[in-house]
Amino acid sequence: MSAAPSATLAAAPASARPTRSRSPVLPITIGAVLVIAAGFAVPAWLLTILLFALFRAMVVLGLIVLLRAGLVSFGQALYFAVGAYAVGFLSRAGVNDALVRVLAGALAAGALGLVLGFLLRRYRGIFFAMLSLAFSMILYGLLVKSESLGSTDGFAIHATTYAGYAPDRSSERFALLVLSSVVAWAGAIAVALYLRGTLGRLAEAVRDNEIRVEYLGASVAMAVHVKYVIAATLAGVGGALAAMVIGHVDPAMAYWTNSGEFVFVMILSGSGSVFAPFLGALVFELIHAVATHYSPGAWRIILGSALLAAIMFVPGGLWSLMPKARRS
Amino acid sequence: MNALVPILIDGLNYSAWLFIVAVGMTLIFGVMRVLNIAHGSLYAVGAYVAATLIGRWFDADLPAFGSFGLIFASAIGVGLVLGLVLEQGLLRFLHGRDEIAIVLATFAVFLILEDVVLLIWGTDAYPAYQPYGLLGTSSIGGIAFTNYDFSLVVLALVVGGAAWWALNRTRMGKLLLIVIHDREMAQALGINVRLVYPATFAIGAMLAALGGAYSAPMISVSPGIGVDVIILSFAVVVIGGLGSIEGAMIGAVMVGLTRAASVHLAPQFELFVIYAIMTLVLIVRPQGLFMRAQARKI
Amino acid sequence: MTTAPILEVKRLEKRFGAVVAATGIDVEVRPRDRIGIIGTNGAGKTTFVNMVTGYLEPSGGDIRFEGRSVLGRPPREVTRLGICRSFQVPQVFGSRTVLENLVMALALAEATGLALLADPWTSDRAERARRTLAEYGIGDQADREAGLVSQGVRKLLDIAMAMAHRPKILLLDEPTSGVSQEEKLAIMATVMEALDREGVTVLFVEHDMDIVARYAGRVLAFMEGRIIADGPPQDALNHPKVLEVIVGEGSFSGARATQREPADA
Amino acid sequence: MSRLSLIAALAASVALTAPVLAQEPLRIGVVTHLTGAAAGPFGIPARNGAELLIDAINSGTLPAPYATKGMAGQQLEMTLVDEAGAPARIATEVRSLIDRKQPHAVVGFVTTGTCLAALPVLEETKTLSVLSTCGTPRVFEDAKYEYLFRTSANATADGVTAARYLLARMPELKSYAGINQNFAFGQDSWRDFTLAMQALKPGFKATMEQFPTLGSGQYGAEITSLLSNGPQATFSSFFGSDLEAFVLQMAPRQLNAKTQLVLSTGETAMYRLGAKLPDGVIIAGRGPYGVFARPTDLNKWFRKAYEDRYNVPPTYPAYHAAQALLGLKVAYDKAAAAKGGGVPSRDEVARAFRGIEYEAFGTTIRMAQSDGRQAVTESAIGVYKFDRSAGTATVTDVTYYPADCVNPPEGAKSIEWLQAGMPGAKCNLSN
Repeated sequence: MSAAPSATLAAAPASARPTRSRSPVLPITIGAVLVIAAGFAVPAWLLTILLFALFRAMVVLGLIVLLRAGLVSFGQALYFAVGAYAVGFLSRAGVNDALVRVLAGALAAGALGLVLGFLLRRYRGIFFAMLSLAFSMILYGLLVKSESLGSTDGFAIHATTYAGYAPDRSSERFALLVLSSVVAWAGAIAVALYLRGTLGRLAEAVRDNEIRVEYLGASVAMAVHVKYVIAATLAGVGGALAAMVIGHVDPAMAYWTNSGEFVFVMILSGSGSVFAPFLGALVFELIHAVATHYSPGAWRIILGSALLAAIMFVPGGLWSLMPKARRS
Repeated sequence: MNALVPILIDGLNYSAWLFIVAVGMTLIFGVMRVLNIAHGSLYAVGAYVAATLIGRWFDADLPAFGSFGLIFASAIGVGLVLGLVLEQGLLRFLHGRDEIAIVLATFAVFLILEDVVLLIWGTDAYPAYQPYGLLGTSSIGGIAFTNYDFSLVVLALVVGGAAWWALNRTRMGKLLLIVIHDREMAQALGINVRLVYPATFAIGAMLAALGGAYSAPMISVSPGIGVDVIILSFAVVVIGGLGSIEGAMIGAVMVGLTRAASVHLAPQFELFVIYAIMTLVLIVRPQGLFMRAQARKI
Repeated sequence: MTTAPILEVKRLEKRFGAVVAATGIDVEVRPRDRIGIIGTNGAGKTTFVNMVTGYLEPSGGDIRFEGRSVLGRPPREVTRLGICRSFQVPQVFGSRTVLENLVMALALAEATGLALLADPWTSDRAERARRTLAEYGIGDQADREAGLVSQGVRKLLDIAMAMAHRPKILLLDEPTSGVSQEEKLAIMATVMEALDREGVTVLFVEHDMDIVARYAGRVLAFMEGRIIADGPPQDALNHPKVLEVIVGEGSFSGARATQREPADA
Repeated sequence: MSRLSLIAALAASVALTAPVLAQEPLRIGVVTHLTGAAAGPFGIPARNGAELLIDAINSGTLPAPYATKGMAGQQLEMTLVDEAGAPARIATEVRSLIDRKQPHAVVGFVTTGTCLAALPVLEETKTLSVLSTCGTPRVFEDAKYEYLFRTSANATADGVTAARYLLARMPELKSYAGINQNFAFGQDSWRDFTLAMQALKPGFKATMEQFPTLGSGQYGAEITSLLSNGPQATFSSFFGSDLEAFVLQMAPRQLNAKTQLVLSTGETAMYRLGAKLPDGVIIAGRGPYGVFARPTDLNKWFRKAYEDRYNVPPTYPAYHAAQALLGLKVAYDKAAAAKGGGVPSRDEVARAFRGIEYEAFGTTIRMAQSDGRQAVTESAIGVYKFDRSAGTATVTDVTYYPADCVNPPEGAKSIEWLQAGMPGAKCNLSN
């Protein structure tokens, strides 16, 4: 009866069950500390990959919140770009503080998500995907048309400061890693707690049976809307981090292929845990680095093959391969 | 000269091109529920094969009009080979998986084919301009129009008419219509999906390749030509209603006319037109223009 | 019959294009009524249930609950007012266990606003859910996935979930369809006993006239979108039209009823 | 199971490629389009130009005065990076190049979006960089750089050149229009051209501007619109396959007979289009390169070496890349000479690079702007003519504009300079 569009993808393994779930705070904190510690040890190129994986994972974290409800957005680049351009506008106004930038990215994207959510919450399946794509392409068109924002060239972002402290060039990357890790830590905990709550678990209920949800006195539209805003906010945070890490914003951030990459990482990750996007994003960046390094003229063959292999052989995403998740 | 006439002419020419490019995508979605992102790659491969063959043809000084045969031959060849390879080699194994996984699989195919095209044909553009000039020009209101562009309209009508005839007047087509409209009924009737799917995908792939092959003489075939085609086809197909041939036709005409009007009257909006229409249509009719909303039984 | 009606339906109408699914429906329901709704397929029974619970918007007429009109309210608001329902095809969360289904239902009934962010899985709630499942006789199925248990278990779970809101009125849409003849009576016995404890007003759509006769204190007979009989079972079931059209078909429908699903929308 | 071993293996395979701190050759990163639509017209010629020059420098086969082997005596080792893709992505590729290879210099960049995105990375990592093309004036107008040089002129010069030439040939011009791709380069080119037109003829505004989507390939409606609007001249900065498609679609419809076409990067497509590009179209090529290059010994050597190796004549991106590497060699050799031999440091090379003037393959490069980091060169423009008897693409009526005629003076911002009517421009035409 309920043709859940993404049933197999979203089938959450044991960790999503409401059985005695332990607090997510400790493992996530350990994860964040490990990432920061890695920042001391790894070479510069790996640090870059970690930074990219972290901001990408924030967007994908939002996507799995949607995916739990059976929804896949092909337009998450919209909020990613909004978050990035929010940092861009702040940078132009001379505001370079990390916290302000992250909050601005989150707020701008979240606010837009709140508005568009009133429309998108009525859609499901492929129509949800396509309408979100249409909105992202409209933003892309607007940015391309904006000569004052540098059109397709975009513009540069000033270096980030931390409550008045401006790291020198040698520690600038590491400071960004600490920032990204702390933000990711907060985001992952928030999402983990949300997914444990009634509203969060409603996601699977919505995917399974919207009518029953309504007849239990809950609003499907509201549940979807909340998820949409969460996903938008996280994408905005990811975009804000990206703007700071890359030091530049441009309209390609809103282009549909960018959305496609986020969904790619989501498929690669699986939705079983809030850790999954981080693992998936890291693997994606590594594959990408290896592919562009060994065959700069044909790296998409490698990337595409990796994606195909993931879809064919690891339908639950990489996380489903982790020893702990395999119990179910 | 009144702006209306050129808008209509340009709009219909562009609509015809859009329809040819998009109709294969809607057919495949209607029958197989596969939103094929690799559609753009099939378009590109069709264009490259046609451009290569046309180049050789004219180098060998063969009769000029024969090049039109090459266009159709390339489309059929590319569609058959790639269509069957993709369906039998990949999509067959993804039956029953959710829509998004399949969309992503075709996205992967798109990524791979983009580079395969690059490895085979390199980065240089391939011109195949000769057929474009063969048909001459017509003057309307003192403005010259290329007859090749008008031939697109004829081709679109032929493709649309053939699709209509095949779906409504042949046994196989009627079976496809049943599959499109009522999958459970189709299964109950025991329609052989193992036959229907490869055939549909091959035909859809041929149509994509035909779009590319027929465009090759108008454009300079170069890397990346398939990317925009994907998004244009999406828009046309979503506007018309996924899986509806007549919807794709209406969608193409809407987008084509609006784009032409924008180019003539308000060029600064050209980039937005298609997404604006898509958004408006989806807001007003979430299922697209030609799809019936499906009521849920409880 | 001096108490004020809990539910009043006046001149209710529903048209789908040219098809008239309901017309001129007038019903007054009193607290603790036990009303059986009978009629052939397509007579308008489920349409009636759907309109009362907000799933379908009537084309005309009014529905008043405790004196207030509930027209235009979506199902979730109607539910929160105290009108709940079960489904002909049980609506459960197939990928969750039976216990989780009920815990979720309880959490949604009990939490509002920010409390929705809290974990629904409290030991108190789990305890109550297990107890309820035991009362419904499906305690042993608690940890099985709801998509995999038998239709009978799903039917009971569906009703248990509808009861999570402690409704004042419960509408049961064919509570016994799709289950074996032996299970039917067991289900009705379990359900009616539970409902009696709670003092809920019940309307149930039913094809099996034995069950109607046994459990209904009043019968509404539908035909072609109209109510053709309304009264105590012995009167309504012996109404000539009812005898001819509904009972004639229904009294032997045990075997056939199981095949009838999915029935009219 | 060791699922993590996959990640470990991937990580290890990347790690293995990190350099074992080789001291011998100078590592040069070359960034250009190897894939995508810009590869054919720009990226590949640029790669060829770079490759050719690096080999010639290594073997010491450049003509005098550059016939010494290597840069400051050091051999060169080239690493290619693909410039195709989203700017943010390229910024990462460049960072990973720097992290892994620690190149002594990064040379290249064709498109403005990618180059602007990569600049913060290059500067942050203190990488000596030479932009070969990337023509936007924003590079040095928006920010200050220590280790960045650009050896080709600002794209502003192209708009000024086209406007001056067009008005010189058609002094009575009554109307003009533009068709440019809807992205930064197209918008900037059109803005520069219209501002220059208005500087030369105050109040002379375009009658129409078309901005088709980049890569759209279908220009039927735009051509109709130009035909019915009927401007006497039409400016376009189209390039690559879009330019070829536009020419193929407009030629049968005789657009070129109704309006004087000005193709500001037409030079890149002239050999490929051949007879398909109608005679009489005004074309330019971002400076005196390719067919416009001055017939010096250096140019003759470059043309011959390029044609021998790649079987096509070099276009301006090849010249741009070659002269960027040549500038780097001049700076290295100068810095080495200044310290009396040995390999100069990055800071010494950067100091030596500033303000140099050197003879390159197309013309003389003068690092005269932005504190000696930005080149000014003369510019060139002419009328296309396909020589049917010889079967070769040629230009006639070529005009060279001195650098000070088409470039803003040191310190002036290009848009402000154009809006002010190009004050201080010195035009003593030579041919």
